[in-house]
Amino acid sequence: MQDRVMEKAAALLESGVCTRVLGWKTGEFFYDVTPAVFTSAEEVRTQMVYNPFCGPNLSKYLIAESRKEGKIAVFLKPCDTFSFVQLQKEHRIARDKVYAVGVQCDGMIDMDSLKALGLRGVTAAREVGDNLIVSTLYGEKTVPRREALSLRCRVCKSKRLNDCDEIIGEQGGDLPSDRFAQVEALEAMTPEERFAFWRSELSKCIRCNACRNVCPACSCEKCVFDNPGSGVRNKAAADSFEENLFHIIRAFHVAGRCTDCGECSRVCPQGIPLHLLNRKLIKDMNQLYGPYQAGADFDSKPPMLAFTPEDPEASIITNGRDGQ
Amino acid sequence: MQRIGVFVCWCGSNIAATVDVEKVAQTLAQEPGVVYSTHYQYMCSQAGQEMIQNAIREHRLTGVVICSCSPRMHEATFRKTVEKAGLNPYLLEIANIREHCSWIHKDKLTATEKAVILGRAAIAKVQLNAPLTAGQSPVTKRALVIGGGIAGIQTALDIAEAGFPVDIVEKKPTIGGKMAQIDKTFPTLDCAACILTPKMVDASQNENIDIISYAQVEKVQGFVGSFSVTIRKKARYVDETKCTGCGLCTEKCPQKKVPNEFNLGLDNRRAIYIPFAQAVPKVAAIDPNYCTMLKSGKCGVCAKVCTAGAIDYKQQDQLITREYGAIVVATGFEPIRLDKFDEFAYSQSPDVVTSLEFERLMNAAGPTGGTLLRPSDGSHPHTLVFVQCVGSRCDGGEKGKSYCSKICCMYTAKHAMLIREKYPDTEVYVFYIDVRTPGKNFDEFYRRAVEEYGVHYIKGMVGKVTPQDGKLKVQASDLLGGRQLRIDADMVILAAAIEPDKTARPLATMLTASMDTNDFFTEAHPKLRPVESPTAGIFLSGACQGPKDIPETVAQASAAAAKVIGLLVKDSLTCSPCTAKPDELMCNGCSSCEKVCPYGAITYIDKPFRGPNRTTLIRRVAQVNPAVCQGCGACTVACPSGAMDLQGFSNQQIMAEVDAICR
Amino acid sequence: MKTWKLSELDSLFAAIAAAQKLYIPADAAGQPAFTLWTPGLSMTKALNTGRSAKDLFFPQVENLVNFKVSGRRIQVEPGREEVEDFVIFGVRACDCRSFDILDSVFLSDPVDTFYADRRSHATVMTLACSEPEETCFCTSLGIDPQAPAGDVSCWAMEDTLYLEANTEKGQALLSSLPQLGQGEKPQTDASVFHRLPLKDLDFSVFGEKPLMDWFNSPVWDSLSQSCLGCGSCTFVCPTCQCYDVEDFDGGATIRRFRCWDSCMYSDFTMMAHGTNRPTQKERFRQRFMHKLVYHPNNHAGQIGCVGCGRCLQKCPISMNIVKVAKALKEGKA
Amino acid sequence: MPVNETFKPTIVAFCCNWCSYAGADLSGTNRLQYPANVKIIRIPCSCRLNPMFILRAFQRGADGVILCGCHPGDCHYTTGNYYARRRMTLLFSLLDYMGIERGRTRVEWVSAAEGAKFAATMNDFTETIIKLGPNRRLEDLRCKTE
Amino acid sequence: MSDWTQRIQDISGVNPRKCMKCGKCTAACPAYDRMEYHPHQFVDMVQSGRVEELMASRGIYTCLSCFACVERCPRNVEPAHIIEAVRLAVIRQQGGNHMKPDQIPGLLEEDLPQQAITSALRKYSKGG
Repeated sequence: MQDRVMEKAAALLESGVCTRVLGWKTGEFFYDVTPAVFTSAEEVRTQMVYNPFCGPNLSKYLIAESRKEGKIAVFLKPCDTFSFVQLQKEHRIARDKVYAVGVQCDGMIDMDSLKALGLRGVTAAREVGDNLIVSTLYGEKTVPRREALSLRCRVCKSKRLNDCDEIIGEQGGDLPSDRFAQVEALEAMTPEERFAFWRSELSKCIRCNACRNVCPACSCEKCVFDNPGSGVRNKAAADSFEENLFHIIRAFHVAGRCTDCGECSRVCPQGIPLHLLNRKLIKDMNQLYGPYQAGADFDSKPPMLAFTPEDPEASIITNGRDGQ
Repeated sequence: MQRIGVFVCWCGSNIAATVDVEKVAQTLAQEPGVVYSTHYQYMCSQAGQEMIQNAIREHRLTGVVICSCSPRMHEATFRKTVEKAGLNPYLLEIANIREHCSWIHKDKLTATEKAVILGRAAIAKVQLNAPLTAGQSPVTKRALVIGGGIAGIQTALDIAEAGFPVDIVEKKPTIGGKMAQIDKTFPTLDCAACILTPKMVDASQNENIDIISYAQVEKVQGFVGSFSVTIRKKARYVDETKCTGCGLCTEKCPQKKVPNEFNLGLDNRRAIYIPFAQAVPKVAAIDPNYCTMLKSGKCGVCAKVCTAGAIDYKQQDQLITREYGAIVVATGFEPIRLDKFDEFAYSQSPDVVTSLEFERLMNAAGPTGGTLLRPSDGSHPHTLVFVQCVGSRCDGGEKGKSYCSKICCMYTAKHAMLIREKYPDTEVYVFYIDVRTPGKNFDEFYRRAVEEYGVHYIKGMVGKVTPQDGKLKVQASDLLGGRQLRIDADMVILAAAIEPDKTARPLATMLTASMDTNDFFTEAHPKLRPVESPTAGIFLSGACQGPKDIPETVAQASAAAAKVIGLLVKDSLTCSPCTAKPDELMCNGCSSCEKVCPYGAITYIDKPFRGPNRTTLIRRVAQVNPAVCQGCGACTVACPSGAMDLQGFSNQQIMAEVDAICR
Repeated sequence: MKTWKLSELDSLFAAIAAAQKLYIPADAAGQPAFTLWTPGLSMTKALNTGRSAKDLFFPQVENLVNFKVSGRRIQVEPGREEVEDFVIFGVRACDCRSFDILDSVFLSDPVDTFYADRRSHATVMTLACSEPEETCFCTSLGIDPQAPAGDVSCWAMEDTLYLEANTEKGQALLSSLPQLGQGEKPQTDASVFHRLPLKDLDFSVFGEKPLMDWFNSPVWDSLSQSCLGCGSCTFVCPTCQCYDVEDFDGGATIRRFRCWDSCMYSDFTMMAHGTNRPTQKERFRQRFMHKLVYHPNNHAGQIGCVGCGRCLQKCPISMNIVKVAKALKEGKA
Repeated sequence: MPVNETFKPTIVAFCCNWCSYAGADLSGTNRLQYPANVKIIRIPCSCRLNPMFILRAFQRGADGVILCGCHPGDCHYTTGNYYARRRMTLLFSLLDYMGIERGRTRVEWVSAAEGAKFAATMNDFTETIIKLGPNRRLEDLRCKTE
Repeated sequence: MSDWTQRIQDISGVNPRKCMKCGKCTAACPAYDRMEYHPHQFVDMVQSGRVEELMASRGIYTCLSCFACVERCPRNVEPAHIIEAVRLAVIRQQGGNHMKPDQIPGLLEEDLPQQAITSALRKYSKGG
């Protein structure tokens, strides 16, 4: 796949289909890939990389890149294409300035998963069949590939490549996914347990804004939390309330727009499972207002911007769904 | 720094009995920004208002808080008061310490404490109030009436009479609508054509009225006072300016087998036709679905016989775009399709007809020349059965319409009477569930049908109609008599429910006018604003808003016209300044706000902004039209970036109130 | 050398905590962090904490002064928290070096009394490394991870913790623990440190060329192009020391506090006219120029980085000081 | 949980201008009593209520927040309360998910004619909040008066 | 509301109050002549609590369950379901079963559709 992606990138530049290519660049190690724009086939051949560590979702970069002169080609994994479509729905990307190449994805591997397997000082990894052979400072170790998958990829919702001009590999479809299992587990807890869970998680927040800045749905010109005029601006959570406030409002602002790409949890330096907030709202919206997947198409109306006269009342929450 | 004045009203003893007004005034005087605080017996009195005005001048107040009754009571009064003293009327806030405090609490201490907090919230809000100026938007002095039935004609005539130009858009080749198809009208039994056609002629001759027939609205832009409407005028293949309406072509056209829609398919017309003799405009039209010339290029008879040279086979659809200040919807109704009512054998026997078909069968200009003949064999019918509520008053959904169609009881009485009058040898049965006759002279009319004309009114329904041996076997129940009836009828006439015209739904979308679940247009208020749509500048006339008979339709048509005239006489409209306002620097152009706006007040433009390092960025940003925005605030919450705010109820203002209350 | 049985670390912690507060690196909701020791709390298995040890001297949010409001009266009250003596155990050599860098900023004139207060009340117990991560490069910055500084240096070897006091404060702490044993520390094995992939980074080049050469390097454009502008690197960095001073109006009390700021933020040092670093390129450049060039220029060649590797692990797009330093040196990204 | 007799909760009621604020006025006109803890903030429509305002109220010391608007189908602006209903349902669900007590927030539709319902609602809501006790899970200690 | 009315409602799932007394059910009923009470009257009697009279009537057994009334009713009142419920109420009140499963083999005939037997069993035996 690596070769096909790089060949395609070089060919697109050489044939003049695009003037720039947005992809991933090699790093110090095999895993620390950085999103980058390449302008020549030469650059592509020497620096571009496509491997199972290319987790970062490139869609959001297109907001700025599609405003520039010339056409940019971009490589998108299935989950990235949902963000790509959603951003177009919000008029944030100029589609005619983008050449989208969808890349079949078998799930991305992530260092957090390797570390969770107890691996330390990881210096290299290669895929052999269904296994991953990992070299570390302390010797070589073989782990099953599926155990090295990033958490979000283990509950992948769809392998479908949306709105691509071209596809490398095979087009996929929606998958049965038990991505709401964790949400359900939390729902099954008592309010006290849930409160304790979220306090312990959110109290880790350092308000680095990585979740917000990486989020394709958080594409505001200026976030309300950065805007002194909004009345809620704050730079650091000076009280536990502000830890809650930031994450509640953020979840709410992306409700119906979040494609569940999982970038927020991937980038959190403090390991907070932020996707569980967004997924809760996705689950609620699906249940209360009918199935909806942000970024799956261009026509459907986001549930927060729609209604039916028969919608359930808020009392189903405040009175308790289970009649508590 | 703000200079705020606080005025606490006693409202006689209404407030003062439970709230220590003096203490409230004293406590609020300590609030930051307050430079003057006082109390008085009746703030709304002449003396009280003068007190406020003097304080504004003497203390150079920048904001006024009045602690008194509900703002719903006197906000307008006090706004005028402060405006007269030179203060912007929107620099006023009212703390409701009567309805929300003194009247609901008995304990003076508690009530006083609460009054102070409510006052504090108002002070906190007024600190952030900005002077607002009501905007003005110009009014295009021309109205559009969509639909050329009696409702549309009446509305247009009334508007035109008042001196304003008005266009009627009619989808058929002639105006006239359903009323043109009706024979006689209840409760007077005068001829429908005799009262309608003069109005049609009036409309065509009125200098202020432009009839755009055979046309449909294609696009609506703009807002109250300045709509821009694109109308598609369909090709009729006849030059309207040349055609004299002589009708020669319609006699010579060799294509004779075209179902005549004016007679509901009970007879045929030619491929080139004039819908009926009194059509306005009296201009022929070619039906492209049947014209041999248009379909195969062979024929051209009509062009040969036309002495005026009006035939133009190459005519194209024409798009007309015009500006209007107001739009009246008069799209009317249609009888429902009866395919779901097999039991009445409508699709099995030509002798089972709808009431509207029956109108044509009784009409002197109809297919039978006004002689009542059975459609199947042209014989004279002796026994006629009327069935009421066919598809009306059902349980909704599959069964039929949930509403009462309102007009059927009366027109059925009319039909029954007309038959009995003209053909005394007939037996006429009317099967009814209820007979509903509220209306001037309506019940008297119905009673005449029973008492003078001997119509058999039977409480009960028809269960089944079976065509057999040239008769219609009607099985029905007489509930009051407690017997099952089996009648061998010659004709069965069904009072089909009526529903809004099919074109209404897409039109409502274009107009951003709301509809109910039955596709009737919703009125702005069911009682107090029955002829206006909630969308400003859109008015409702006739059955598009709900089932109506002719007198009601005409009344509503004139009412809508009066509303339109009231709008068009203004040179400009004053809009409430409490509207949404986007901060372009924050706006992402994501369209969330636009999607929740019930008024279509939000549009987007691409606008250049200064980027970093002397660059220019083109960004899509929201624009709110203050003339259309009604200030609900739905957009402000839909906006994730907080770019959209509501003037007069801004985020900061509401949060300041929250802070003050929770402090 | 003093000794303690590793299997009985708990009782050592208890002994220290009997006299003063003790912070140890422990897992909190799955994330290793310096945590106030309470009975039962055990050390993390991770090499280092997610956030650095600087938090204990320079917390993310710190109250400075309070204004009490009643009606139109405002009363100013100090908002400073009383600092008591405390001990930090398990500081790695890299983080320990970061204190020197922070000291050079906060303790030079004018002295930051809030920081100084905490520093003076703290006893730092470091812990030598034996199992580095691939992202570690402190050795490139002249730090010996097997011989950490601090008031007390510790080594965990086999079943024993070896402790050595380096300062009077350290001495005082150890002598307050009469239960300590005595023993000889075995030889440490440095072989793994020689295998570290980033052991040969060269930071000396940044002193060799004029400042403006680095500033005007063509590599900044491509290095910064994918930076998200988040503050992860600055907030996990043990040497980042920028803060902002803000007011919070809580109704009855207005609090003036300082909180960490990040030069990566678009509103960093925002002024009435706007910001003087209008794009992410300038902000990105500022951060790395500060670490690699400005700080050493102002502080006798001391590089503003300790090689802890946190930014390598935490950056959402894997851009970090190692990549920047290499690219600058090579003159191409 | 024992009911705290001395606990005087702060309750913020956001009322839409057209129905519920008028309903509250009517309840005053009819001299129907409800606790003084309830303070009303007038907003043009229930759809104006930003979730931020609710959180703000809790931050500043509210123990309960209630939104009142026109009955579904009766919105002065035709559709506002439908949006408000979805927003509040999801917000309340999220708060519940985070362990905040369910009863602290509520939506109630009160028409301009339902003065009695307004008073009854406020009485009932206040009672619920008193039972729940002071808001501890969404408080901001900096806003507490010592 | 009388107990009987409620019980019939519960069994049939039909709300007789939806009836607008149009009589279309009766007009459509093929068994009219053999009935003492007619479909619209069933509905009315249930609504007004005259269920016992209805239960005592033979007319309820002349209903063919042809469902013409259900089909024709504009209000979805479903008189046939009401009648069915009254018949069930009679059976339940008597306590006995008019038909038992062991009778079935004897009833099996080639000409008789099995469905009729199943339906009869359901109708004439006391439900669980």
